[in-house]
Amino acid sequence: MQVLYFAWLRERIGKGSETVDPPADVATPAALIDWLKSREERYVAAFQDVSAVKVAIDQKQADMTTSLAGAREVAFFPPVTGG
Amino acid sequence: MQVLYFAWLRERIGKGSETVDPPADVATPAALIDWLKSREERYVAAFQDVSAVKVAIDQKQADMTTSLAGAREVAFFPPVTGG
Amino acid sequence: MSVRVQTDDFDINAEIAALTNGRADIGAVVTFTGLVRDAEGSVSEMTLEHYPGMTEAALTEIEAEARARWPLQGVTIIHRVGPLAPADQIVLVIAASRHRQAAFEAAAFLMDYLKTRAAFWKKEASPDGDASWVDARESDEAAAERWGRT
Amino acid sequence: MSVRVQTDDFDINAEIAALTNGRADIGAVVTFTGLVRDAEGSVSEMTLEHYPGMTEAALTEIEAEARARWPLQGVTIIHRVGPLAPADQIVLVIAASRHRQAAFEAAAFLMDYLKTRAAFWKKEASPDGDASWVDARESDEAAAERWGRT
Repeated sequence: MQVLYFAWLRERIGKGSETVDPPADVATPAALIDWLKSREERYVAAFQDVSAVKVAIDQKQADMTTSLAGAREVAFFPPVTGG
Repeated sequence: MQVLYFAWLRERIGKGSETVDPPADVATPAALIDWLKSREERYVAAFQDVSAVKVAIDQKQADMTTSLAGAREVAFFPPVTGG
Repeated sequence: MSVRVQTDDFDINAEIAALTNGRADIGAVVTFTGLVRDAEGSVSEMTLEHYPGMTEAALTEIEAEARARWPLQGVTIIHRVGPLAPADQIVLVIAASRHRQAAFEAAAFLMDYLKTRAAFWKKEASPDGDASWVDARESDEAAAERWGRT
Repeated sequence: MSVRVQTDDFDINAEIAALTNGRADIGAVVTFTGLVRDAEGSVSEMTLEHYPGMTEAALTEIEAEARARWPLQGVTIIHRVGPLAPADQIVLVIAASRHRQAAFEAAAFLMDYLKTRAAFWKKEASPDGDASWVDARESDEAAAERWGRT
């Protein structure tokens, strides 16, 4: 599974993307965040306030509780500020 | 007093402006129209439907009952259609 | 001069640049351009007549009214007169502000007021030689009234 | 292509011409241009980051939504990415329609949706070298919500 990070999430984690292989019980974006935080300190810092983090699954806006079944690309990012 | 006509009023009357010297009892645009109509047939045709005619006195939007006292320029025209 | 009545065409890029050039306090620029429409092939030429002096005064008043209602860094109103062909530009309104809502609202307001308060009249000539004055639209009056009395 | 994400600047005249050229069924063109604002001299550079692929998809979806809501003859959305300086153009939205109300509403709608639905992020660098990500504004969310759920 490809995981992407944008804006200050990318900067705090120190990379824009990575390929991960979480265990089968990581079934939602919320669970994926918990699993990432359990692995390294920088994820704890990046995902400190999850209420400020948005998620997209295969480039579609999703929720933290959306199923990750079949997902190839999961992206985490702050609220958008374009325009 | 200078009287101006625009758009189809100008065309029906056959001129864009004229200098007139109405009697003292012509005190409003409505009275001015009646006086013009009494003089020539083409004004009757032009001012057939006064509800479709707007008036400005000295380049300020006015009403048919506004006083003409001191007026130098009175303009009659249909509803505006610019833009 | 931010209010102009002219026979010449206008250049939108140049007009925007004249408002914004060198200024970093503008975040939003909204332009409205009105074009001569001929959807049915029934218009060969349009002629714009106006009331010289009174139109400029009305546009200046409309601009002042917009500046009183919204925080605007710049306003431009250009209206053409004389003969025009289908697809030609008739009118340009530009509103520049810090934020987009003020710029959008001011531009819409300027057009609504211009449509009902500025002394311009359109005459359309058809390919067969007929010519007729365009009727005022009640919807324009209603659009202007939504901004409240002044 | 009516939806573009690019590092290059855009030319408003050329973009309007691309929509309207040779067409006489368009009566109203509204453009919105967003500029890098630096009212207090605190921004030396702005950088726009985006989510390639997802941004284009979102903009295409926003365009389709606008076309479903209003009778539009043309829509253009251009958003720049990469480093920008104060007063630089960031975003351009154009809506062309027969009448002005549809063009104004569609352009405002496009911007409100773009501000809240398209994956762009702004980072501002100050002259002293500090850099910070711009916070999302609640007023943008409120502006998008006034158009109702989709």
